[in-house]
Order: sequence, then C-alpha cells, then structure tokens
Amino acid sequence: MTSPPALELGGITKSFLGVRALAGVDLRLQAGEVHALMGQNGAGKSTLIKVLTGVHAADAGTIRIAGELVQPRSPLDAQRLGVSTVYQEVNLCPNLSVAENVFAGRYPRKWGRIDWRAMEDQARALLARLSLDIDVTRLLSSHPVAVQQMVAIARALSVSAKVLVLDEPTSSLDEDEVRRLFAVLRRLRDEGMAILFVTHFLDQVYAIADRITVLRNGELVSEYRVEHLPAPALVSAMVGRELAARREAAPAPATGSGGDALVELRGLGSKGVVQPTDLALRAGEVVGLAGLLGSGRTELARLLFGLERADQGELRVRGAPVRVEQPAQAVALGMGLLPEDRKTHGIVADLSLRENIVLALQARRGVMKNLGAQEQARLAEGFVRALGIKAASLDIPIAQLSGGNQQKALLARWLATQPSLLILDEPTRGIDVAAKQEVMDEILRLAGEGMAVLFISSEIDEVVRVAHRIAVLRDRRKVGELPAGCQEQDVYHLIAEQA
Amino acid sequence: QQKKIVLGFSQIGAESEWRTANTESIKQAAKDAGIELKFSDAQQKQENQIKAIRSFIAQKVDVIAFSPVVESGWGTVLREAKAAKIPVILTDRAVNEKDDSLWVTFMGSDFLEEGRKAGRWVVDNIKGGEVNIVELQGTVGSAPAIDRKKGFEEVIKGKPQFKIVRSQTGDFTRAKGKEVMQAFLKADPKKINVLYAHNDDMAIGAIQAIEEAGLKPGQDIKIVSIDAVKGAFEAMMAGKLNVTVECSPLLGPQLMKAVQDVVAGKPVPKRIVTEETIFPMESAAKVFPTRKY
Amino acid sequence: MNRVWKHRLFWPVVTLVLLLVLNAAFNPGFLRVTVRDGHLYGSLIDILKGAAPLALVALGMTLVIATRGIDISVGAVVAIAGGVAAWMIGGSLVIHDGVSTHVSRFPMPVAILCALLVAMLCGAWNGALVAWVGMQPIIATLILMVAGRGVAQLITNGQIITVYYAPYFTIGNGYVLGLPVPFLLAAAVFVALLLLVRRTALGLFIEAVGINPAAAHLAGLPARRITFWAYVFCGLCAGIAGLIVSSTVKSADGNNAGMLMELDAILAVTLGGTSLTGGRFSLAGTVVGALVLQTLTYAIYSVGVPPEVNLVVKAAVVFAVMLLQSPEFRQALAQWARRPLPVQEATR
Amino acid sequence: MSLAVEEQPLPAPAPRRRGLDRKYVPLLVTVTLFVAMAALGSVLYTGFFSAQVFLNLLIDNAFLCIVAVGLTFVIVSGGIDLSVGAVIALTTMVSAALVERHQWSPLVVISLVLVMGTVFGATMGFLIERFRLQPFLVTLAGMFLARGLCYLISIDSISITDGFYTAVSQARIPVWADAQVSVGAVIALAMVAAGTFVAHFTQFGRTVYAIGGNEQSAMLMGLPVRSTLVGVYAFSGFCSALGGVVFTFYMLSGYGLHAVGLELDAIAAVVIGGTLLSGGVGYVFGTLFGVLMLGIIQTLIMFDGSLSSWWTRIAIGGLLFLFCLLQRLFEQRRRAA
Ligand SMILES: Nc1ncnc2c1ncn2[C@@H]1O[C@H](COP(=O)(O)OP(=O)(O)OP(=O)(O)O)[C@@H](O)[C@H]1O
Ligand SMILES: Nc1ncnc2c1ncn2[C@@H]1O[C@H](COP(=O)(O)OP(=O)(O)OP(=O)(O)O)[C@@H](O)[C@H]1O
Ligand SMILES: [Mg+2]
Ligand SMILES: [Mg+2]
Repeated sequence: MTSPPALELGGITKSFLGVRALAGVDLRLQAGEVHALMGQNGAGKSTLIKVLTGVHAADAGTIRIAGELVQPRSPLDAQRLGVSTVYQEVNLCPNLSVAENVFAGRYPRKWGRIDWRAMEDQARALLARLSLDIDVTRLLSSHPVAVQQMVAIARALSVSAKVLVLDEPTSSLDEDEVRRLFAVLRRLRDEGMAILFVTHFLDQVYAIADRITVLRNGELVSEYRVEHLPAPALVSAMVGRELAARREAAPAPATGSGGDALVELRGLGSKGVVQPTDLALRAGEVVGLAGLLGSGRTELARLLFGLERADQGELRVRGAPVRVEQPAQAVALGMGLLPEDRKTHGIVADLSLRENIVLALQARRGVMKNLGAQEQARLAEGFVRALGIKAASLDIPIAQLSGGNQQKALLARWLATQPSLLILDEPTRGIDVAAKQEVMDEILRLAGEGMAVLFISSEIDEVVRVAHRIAVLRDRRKVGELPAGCQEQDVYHLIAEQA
Repeated sequence: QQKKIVLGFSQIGAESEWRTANTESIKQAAKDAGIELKFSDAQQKQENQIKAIRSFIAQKVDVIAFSPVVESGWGTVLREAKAAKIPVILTDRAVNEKDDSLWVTFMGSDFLEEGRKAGRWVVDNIKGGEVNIVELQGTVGSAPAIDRKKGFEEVIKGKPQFKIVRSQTGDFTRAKGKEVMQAFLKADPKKINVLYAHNDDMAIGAIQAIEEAGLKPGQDIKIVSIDAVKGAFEAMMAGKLNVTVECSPLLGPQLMKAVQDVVAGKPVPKRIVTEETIFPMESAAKVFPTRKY
Repeated sequence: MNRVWKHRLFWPVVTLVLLLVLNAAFNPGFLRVTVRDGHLYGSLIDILKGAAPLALVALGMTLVIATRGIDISVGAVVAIAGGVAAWMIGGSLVIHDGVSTHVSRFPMPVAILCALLVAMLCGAWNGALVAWVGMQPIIATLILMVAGRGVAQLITNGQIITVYYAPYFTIGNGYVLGLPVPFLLAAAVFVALLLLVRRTALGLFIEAVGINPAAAHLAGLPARRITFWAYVFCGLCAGIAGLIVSSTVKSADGNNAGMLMELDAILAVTLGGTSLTGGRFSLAGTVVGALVLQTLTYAIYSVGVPPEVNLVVKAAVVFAVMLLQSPEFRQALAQWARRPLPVQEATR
Repeated sequence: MSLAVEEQPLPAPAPRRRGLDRKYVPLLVTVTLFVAMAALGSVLYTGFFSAQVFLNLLIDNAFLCIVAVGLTFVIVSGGIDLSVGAVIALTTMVSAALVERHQWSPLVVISLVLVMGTVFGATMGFLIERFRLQPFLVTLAGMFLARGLCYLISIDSISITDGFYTAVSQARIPVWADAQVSVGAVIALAMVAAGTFVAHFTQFGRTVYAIGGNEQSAMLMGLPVRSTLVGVYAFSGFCSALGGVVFTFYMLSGYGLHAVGLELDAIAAVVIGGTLLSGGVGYVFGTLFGVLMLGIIQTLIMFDGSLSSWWTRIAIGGLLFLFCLLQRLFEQRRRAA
C-alpha cells in the first residue's frame, strides 16, 4: 500500500527504579505530517522522546525508522539515523558561541580545519530565517532563554533529517516567534519531513498539527486526527475527566488597589540593563508585565530582586526607601522571585523535591531555626497536593521530575515563604492546560488574600486574563500602563504606538 | 679593596634540622669571609637546582657551589658552567659524571661510610645469638636512604646471626618513624633487638613508640642512628639512644676557604673529606654542650 | 537487607572490613585489644589513634568540597598550628637539680587557643579569597599551601622544636576512659558536626550552594558567607589535627608535618562517596574513608611490604575500592559473570 | 531538507567584532602582568634583562609547558589529571632502563614511551568514562601506580650516557647573538602551537569545550562525548610522556623522584593562564604564559639570592597571590565597564 511510516514506536515501556514512566506506548509518525504529542505534566512525553533518541534504553518495545528496526544507543546514533531533536529545556553549551552551538559536531571546514568565518555566516543566515538578528559570536549564556530556545531550534533545523522532534519548543517564545517557527515547520512538512511536536498550548496544536497522540500516566490514550478532536475533548482525553470552563471575564478590581503601594519603584534603573522605571505594586493586586521578547521584563524583575545592581532611582517598600543588593535582602523584605530559567536558576538538581520546596523558607528563617524533617515533609506534602505535583516520593531528586512538575515545585518554594510580593517570571512555562488554569486561579486567590504579584508572561492573553493592571515594556523601558479589562489588542497597540 | 667574590649556592631544601644547620653554617661563613652569597633553595627538586645553576651562570657569579639532590643528571648544566668558565664546587654529595673536569672539588660526607659505621657498631657491640634488626629507611629513592642502607648491609653481610627482619620507610620524619615503629612492635612484639634508623628524627619518633609499647629503648631494643643532631644527644643522655653517627653539616668555613683558593687560582684537592665521628651514648653528656645544631 | 545493600556507605565499609580481615590474616594478634596501664592497647587502637588527624582534616575538607571547593593548604595549616603551639609552649629543656621540670612559655590553654585561632585565620584567608575575591579554590589555597609551609618554618626557625612540657603530650598520647585522646577529639568534632548539619539547616544550605550556586543565591541563601565559613571550619579542623600531630611526636616540624595530608584527606573524602563536584556529602563516609586509608597504611607496615612496592599496593587498593563503589562497574561485572551461565540469577 | 539550503539572499554580514572580544580579557591580563613582572625584575636586578634569561624560562620549563598543554584539555573538559608528574618520572625511568641497561635504540625507546604514556592516559580515561569514576581519584591512583612502577624498576637513579641523548641534551639552537634555546624548548613551543590548533580548529578540541560547558547537553547535542573523554586523557598521557622525554633530555637520568609535585605546578600554570577549573573555558596559549609566570617568579627569587628557604616559599606564595589578585581585579573591572 503506502510506504511505511517515517517513525514507528511499538509497545515502548520504561521504568525508572520502579517508577513506571511509559507502559506499552505506540506512536506512528508519517512523513509529511506534524504530529502533536499531548499529555499532562509527567505523562511521559519527554521520556518517550528520550527513548526514541537513545538517551534512555527502553525496557521493552521496538523502534522502526522508515520500516527498519533500529536501536539508537545515543543521541549521536539517533542523529545518524536521521532524527533531529530539540529537547525540553535548553540543552546547549552555555560556554560556546551561538554559532558554535548551532554547528557543533558538523562544522564547516576549510583545509581540514574548522572555518569559523563560514560557520558564523551560516549561523547568521540560519537565524535570520527565524527572524533572529543577534550577535552569533557572543556566548550563548549572554542571551536570554527565549533566544537560546530559538538557537536550539535552529540547530535542529540545520540538520538534514527525516524526522524532527520538538519537545516544548515554544514554551518560552512569544507569539511572533511561534508564528515564524510554524511557517518554517509547515514548509518542512510540505517538503516531506515528519515532525513530532510537544506543547501545552492547545491553540498551537490546532494551528499546526495534523494528528494528535495523547498520553496519560505513561499510557497511550489514543491517536486522533486533529479535525476529529475539538479542544474540550482533547483536554478530557489528557486529563481523563471534564475540565471546568475557562474563566473568561477579567478579574474584578482588587480590594487593595488604590491604597498605598507595598513596593514602589521610583525611576529605578540600571545603565545598560533597564531604563529608569516607575511602578507601584500594591497588596492584593496582580500587576502584569507585558512586552515582546527581550523587552526587559526579566531584567526588571532581576533588578527589583537585587540580582542586578540599580544605579539610579529609588526603591521603597511600605513607604520606606530600601537598598536591595542581594536576593537575601529581597527575601527578607518579603519578596520572592520565580526565575524564568528553571534549570540554571531554579532547581537544585540533586536535592530532593522536599528540600527544594523548603529551601527559600529555610533561607528566610536562617540557619539555626531548622525545620525538622517532619515539618519539611508536612509542608512539602501540602504543596504537592495543592499544586498537583506528580512525583514518586518527596525524597527523589527534583531532577527526576518532569519539567512541568519541577516548575510547580519551584512555585511551591516561594509560596512556602508566604511572601508579600511574588514576582513570577514565566510561571506557566511548561505546565499543562489543567495545571495552568490551577496556577492562575492560585495567583488570583493569593492576591485575594492580600499578596502583591508581579506577573510576567510571554502569553499576553494570560497576562490580560490574570492582571489587574498591566505595565507594558518596550526596549527596556516602560511605555505605559493598562487597566484591568483591557484586551490583548490594546497591549499590542501600546507597543506598536511607541515604535 | 678588590671586588667581592660572588658565590652562587644552590641548597637542596630545608627538609631537616641537619639541612638548616648546613645552610646556616654556609651563610655565616660567607658573611665572615666577606663573600657575597647568592643563595637559592631548590625545595628538594633537581630541576630547581638546575634552574638555579643556569641563573647563576646568567648572573655571572664567580663560583658556583651546590649540594646535588641526586648523583645523576648534571652533565649538561655543568658543561654550560664550564663553557662560561665558572668553577663549580660540590658539597655534601658527589655527582655521577665521567668527566671530572666539570667540577674543581668535592667536599662532604659519605653516606655509604655512615651506613658502614652504623653497621660496624652493631656488629661489634651487640652480642648474643640471633640479632633481629628492624630498619627505618629514609625517603624511598633518596641518595642517603639508598647508601645508608647499602653501607649497613655491606657490613652485616656474611654474618648470619644479624638479620634485618623488617624494613620500611619513615620518610626521615619523627611522625612516620613513630607510626612505623608502632606497627612493627605490634606485629612482632618480642623479637626486635636492634633498630637502625637512617636519621635521628626517625629514631626519636621510634623511641616514643617503643616506650609506649612498654619497652625500654636503648636496653630492650638497641638503637643506632645517623646525623647526630641535638635531639639525638638528649635521647642519649636519657639513655634511650645507643649511638649516633655524625655527619657534620658545618661545611661553611671549609667551603669558603675553597672558594677563595679557587678564585685566587690556588690548587685545591679534588676531594676534601669532612671529619665524621661516631658518638656512643656514654660520650653524650660530655659532647652535648658543644653541639651547635 | 536490601536497604543495607543499597546504602551508599555499604561499599566503603566492605573495603574497610576486607582490609581489617587482611591485616588479621597476616598478624594473628591484630584484632586483640588488651588493657595496659589502664587504657586500651592494640593495633585497632593504634589505627583509631593514627586515623584521627586525617579524619579531622578530611571532615573539614568534606564541607569545603561540598561547596564545590577544595582546600589544598590543609597540610601547611597543620604545620603552622603545630608550630605555633610548640613555639608558645616552649622549646627548651629545663633541668633543675637533675630533674627536668615542666615549664611553658605561655600557659598551655593560651597556646592551644592561639594555635587554633591562627588555623582559623588561615581558613578565613582562604575563604575570603574564594568567596569574596572570587579566585578559583585550588589556586587560592595553593597560595597558602606554598607560603604556609614557609610561615611554619619561619615560626620554628627551620628547626624541629622539641616540646618538653609534659601536659601537652596528652593531646596526642593521652587516654581518657581508656580511649586515646586523638580519637575522642575526632569523634567529638564528628558528632558536633553531624549535629550541626542535621539539627540546623547548614547541611541543606551547603549542599544547595554546592549543587547550584546561582539557584541558591536566588533562593535567598547567603551563598558567599556559607562558603567562607566552610573554609574557616576546614582551617579549624586542620588546626586541631596540627595539635594532635605535634603533640604525638612531642615536637613541631615546620617542613614535614602534614606533608601531603591534603591529598590523603581528599582521597578519604572521595573514598567515602562524596563527589568532588560538590553537593551531596557524607560525613560518616569521610570517616570511613580515613579509616580505610589508615588501615591500609598500617597493613603496609605490618604485613612487611617492601617500601618500594608501597605505592603500587596503595594504587591497587584505591583502584579496587573505587571500582567496587561504581554501580556501572558492578553491573558490567555482573553481566560478564552471568554470560557463561545465562540462567543463573542471584535469588533474594 | 535542511534549512540551510534556501533561496533568500544572505543578510549582510554583521560588522566583525570591534576591538577585543571579551572572552580574551583574562588572557590579555595574564600577558600584561607577565610583562609587568619581567619589567620589575629588569629594574631590580642587574643581568635580569637579557635574552638568555628569558629563553632560560623556556628551556627550564619546557617539560612543564608540554604537560600543561595536555592538562589544559583535561581541565577544559571539566576533569583533572594528577598523574602527569608521575608519568614523567616513569618515562624517564623506562627510557633510562631500556637505553642504559638493555642498549635499545633511543628512537625506539622514545616511540615506545610515547605509546606507553598514551595508553596509560587512555586507560584512565576509559575508567573515568565507562565506570563514571571521579577523575581526581582515578588519576591519583594512576599517580601512585606510575611512581610505584618507577621504584619497581629501580629505587636509585640511572644516569644516561647514550650518545644520542647527550647530544640532544646539549644541542643549542641559536636565536640571536649568543642567546640560544634547547631542543626541548622548541618542542614545547611546537606543542603550544599544536595545542592551540587542536583546541580551536578541530572537532575534537571543540567537543572538549562543549563537554566542559555541559556534559549532559553535549551528549544530547549528539557530540561524541565518550570517545572524546577517553581521547582527552590519552592526549594528556601523551603530553606527559613527551614531557617526560624532554625531561629525560634535560636531566639525562631516570629517577623515581623526578618531577615530584609537578602536577600542582602544571595545574597552577593552567589555571593562572585563564582556564577555569570547573571546565569549559580556557586557552592553550594562556597556559604558556601561566608556565612562564611561574618560571619568572622563580627566576626573580633566584636573582634576589638573599632569601632563606622559608622566605623563598613565602615570597613565591606572595607573588602568586599578587598576580592572582590583580588578575581578578582587572577581569572584574573589564566586566563592569
Ligand atoms: N531520569 C528519571 N529518573 C526517574 N524518574 C524519571 C526520570 N525522568 C522522568 N522520570 C519520571 O517519568 C515520568 C514522566 O516524565 P516526563 O518527563 O516524560 O513527563 P512529560 O510528559 O514530559 O511532562 P512535562 O509536560 O512536565 O514535561 C515522571 O513521573 C517523571 O518523574
Ligand atoms: N530577539 C532578540 N534579538 C536580539 N536580542 C534579544 C532578543 N530577545 C532578547 N534579546 C536580548 O535580551 C535582553 C533582554 O532580555 P530580557 O530577558 O530582559 O527580556 P524579556 O522581556 O524578559 O524577554 P524573554 O524573557 O521573553 O526573553 C536584551 O539584552 C536583548 O538584547
Ligand atoms: Mg516533558
Ligand atoms: Mg524573560
């Protein structure tokens, strides 16, 4: 009949030290299709991809590429077999230049030696296709996560592969970037490439996917054609139950708004980092920080939290001027910051889930006032239940949790300190639809209880939905504020207006 | 007044009291003789000594003297010195080169002979049937350790009643000497008659171990060592050490005289032997007040 | 049973037991512990006593390593502390009417206190260079390693200072309740440290700083202060070890005391299962590691290994221990052993 | 099907980097401080400022330089090699034993010891990679083993009187006037050049950097992590053996106590040269200056010639401290600017 599928997984089973991550999962990926792999946090998506690309050895099951039985033993093997992969989290080398990260292992050569100039030119050209104009000779680590994510994608695209695997490539990209990425993916699909795509954004699934495979708790639910599976049905397939309708209305103005500012920035800025900014954060209010990629949202958050040195302006907490030069000082003042890059600034990989959750609280209490093991467990247990963190036990290293669950654990870390101001930089990154809803509800609940929240997200619709007030940034400068009830459109207008 | 003579001296290091006394003697003698001394410490490394000699050549000193850390491997740099017409004096230890025009004279002690002296004392003074000897060696591979062992063995060879039952390195230090002796004593508590230590420090450490084991050093176990530093005399006066072979570090005046002679163009003998004696326990109290190191 | 098997101290302890058995096989009297002069006496006691300074230094080193650092100056600090104490207590033999009396230049407690303070100062210097100046640990401590020995020799004037003040000898040679004082000192530090690490959040903080300094900093931990104090503590441990070493041989040797101790300490830490890349650490493992090394040294002395073979034996044991500890190696070994008999499988 | 083949015109190449790239700052600082140190010596001591004194730095530290080049790769990969000094000793011992006691031809012996060093390194690399052992432990055990093997051959030193060795040892290549360098120094410079090339222009070299940056990522990027890791230690073993050969020329003897503690000097040289011990960042060229730096500190002290043994050590430590402190300060200043 037709030619065999580009990639076929049969009965893949994988356990980690007794924890079953995958149980007999089948997947068929045709040439010339974009296939979405969906599932809640911890459903086993990333594990499936790692088995497929030879990072983990499957306990049972078969892998066929173009009909042929294969057994990749390392990502290098998989690459040779024509599978090119972008893993969840940025898996590149921070100490190498952008250009090198794109071409590592496949350098352009001249006279048998690496031709750096050619490599840089090619990298620049490649990134330009994704409309990214950055200095490719700078170190990767000098660029923000979103850019790093784009570089990882560029790297995968530059391999001439038959199968392209993308594990949550869009989690830190803004809409513009996503659109450009999709344009590229569509073209590749039309050229006959098979693309496996993991995301938690339902609209993206419907924008690009042809077929959907849903996993739940490591088991295959089913495979669907996208037109046969409307969004509510997809969600129920993933979650295993009906999900409450999504909140549509903008939040009611917070109780505390109009009162005195809890934290106030008066012309706070740092040369070369953020322009002087005025911003008032009030108890009981969620302030959204919107802007395009690289507009300086993260930098502003870091400045506020003492990770960057402010060289102008003033910061007031409860009306009193303060200096914050260390995160410890910020924490002592009752602030918390959930960083956008969870791998390098968030998780403490080898520590257990429990220890990761209590870390900030313990830091705030000081060395001597130790939370006992039981107290720690009780606290962690509570958050695991409240946030629905999926983990085999409280004592496994956090690195063994799925990406989304790590993110929830980090949120728990700050909630445990009961901060008066919580700065959330991309808090919904990599968490599934159901959980996203829960997190947003949680944020509003916390604000209702009197917490001030600074909410940063590349998903402007999320910002609009959750914020009582939105500060819009552009080119590291605040360009205006919008009240609650505004639309996504208004934000874009404000950004464009100032151009 | 004529130009001051410049002497470049490369010392091995400062690993022991003996060495420190040696250095002090040379510094003091240079001062007394009005010779400008360029002193360099090699921290036990031959390569550092070679570097120092090269730098002496570059500094155009009048005479180079050094105590070779080992005997071999000096040919190249000595030829460089010869080419630069700088006379070389060896102290403390010889070098293993066929071309003896590379140095003008060698003064110093003879480790082999020290080992022999210690051996002879044992053979002459320890009576009775089986004599079980334990040996505390110096740092493995170091010249004094090799030669003091060789000299000692040479003497007791062919005398079957003298037997080295255990031999282990104590790295020339008190701490190691004590630790090793402790283990020896536990392993064969009754059988040890004589301890031969390659230097006094190890012997002093071992004496402590012997006392802690409830034995009497100097009586239950006879102890022979080498160097004759102050601590050894104290031990001998307390009756805990039987004999120490002197290996005098006070070469300074002799060296300065040789340097002056060489510069003045006077002939110097190819080998200048330093006086070495052996101090048994009985002489300790008498000699002690005169010891400088 | 399974839990014992999986415990991360299992393999280090197995090695220790093997070495003890080996020793006992060569020396019949090895395992005998008797009471002599009112205290315990025997090879095992010697090992406990001999391992104490190493264990102390290694305990301090464990904390430093856990913060992603390393301290190669501990040997020099051992020499400095011993030198200070010996110098302050006094180095001359005073004989009154034919009886040597105990005289000290300064009171002994003052001397001990000063020696420990100086050791902590050394640690603070290292800590400041690492935590505040931002030098790489190995270079920062290399400076003190090189210069520190010079300082120690400066204090002792290049001589071996012999101590004649008998009360000082208790630290290295004394017994309390029948047990050697060095052992008790090391045990006390171990227990205190264990309590500190378990009962306060210090252990958590140190591990967090060692695993991901950036994340720890962001979570509000005083990362630099923790690093700094780890070095100070390491200095203190080296100082105590220095007192023990100098007291044991009743003298201070600026040049040789604590020579190469840094390597042995690091070896003990790693043999105990703590990774040099920082993070998770095991204090008990370090103690076991130190005991393994001391037992090995003791075995080399008492079994009658010729000195020129010492190093090869040591290498062989270190290779064996680390391979045994490697799960990958055991797995490979199991596969290799199973191959000829595919059905055979360990039951239970 | 790759994205590189596309019809759009290339964007105009961005302007090439202006001025000095930030990543070369540590290197520049090291070189500047070296020059400052040399100037200081020239002012303080007569006879210091001469071509031969500077060439002596190379002659006397050639073996250290060669070893440090190999070690740079190991450290950049995030590992460490403590066996280098011991492998030098073993090389000298084996060479001396074969040439003097068994009259083997020097060229055969040299090739043999180079292979031996490489295999020794590769074995350690294999153990580290295959069984996930800590490099520090493995190479420390390797150090014990190599030194132990020396003593098994002979505890005494063995002089080399072979014509080839003595000829090479004494050969001097004139540079200008009567300033000369030794064969060893030339080999060292060649190794620095080769090392720089390998580090920056070969797949192997770049993979080493990637592994040092993040081993897990390098693996996921599909780089040959395993073979490269083994290769790094093999290369370091080779460099140690080559350093050993040069050392044999330098010393004309085989001895188990040769090059004791050299591993620390080598590590210091590498780190001073701007390589991070945590891996991922470093320069072979910087290592050359690290070596020269240590050499010049020593030379300064020798020219002074008035220090006692202990003041010598304190002075070395002090100069090292001064250097590292300035290095840090300059780097921070540059970064802040
Ligand atoms: N190395 C590991 N060791 C132990 N357990 C693991 C490991 N990797 C993953 N797991 C477990 O396997 C399960 C599936 O994880 P996986 O990362 O595949 O989830 P995911 O579907 O990708 O989730 P997310 O959307 O959050 O990324 C989780 O329960 C996780 O804890
Ligand atoms: N697309 C881009 N092209 C070039 N530089 C970029 C780009 N995106 C971000 N940057 C750089 O990122 C820095 C600001 O990043 P910051 O992390 O504060 O932005 P952000 O608004 O938080 O965006 P995001 O978190 O989505 O990356 C600037 O140095 C900017 O030059
Ligand atoms: Mg995932
Ligand atoms: Mg951001």
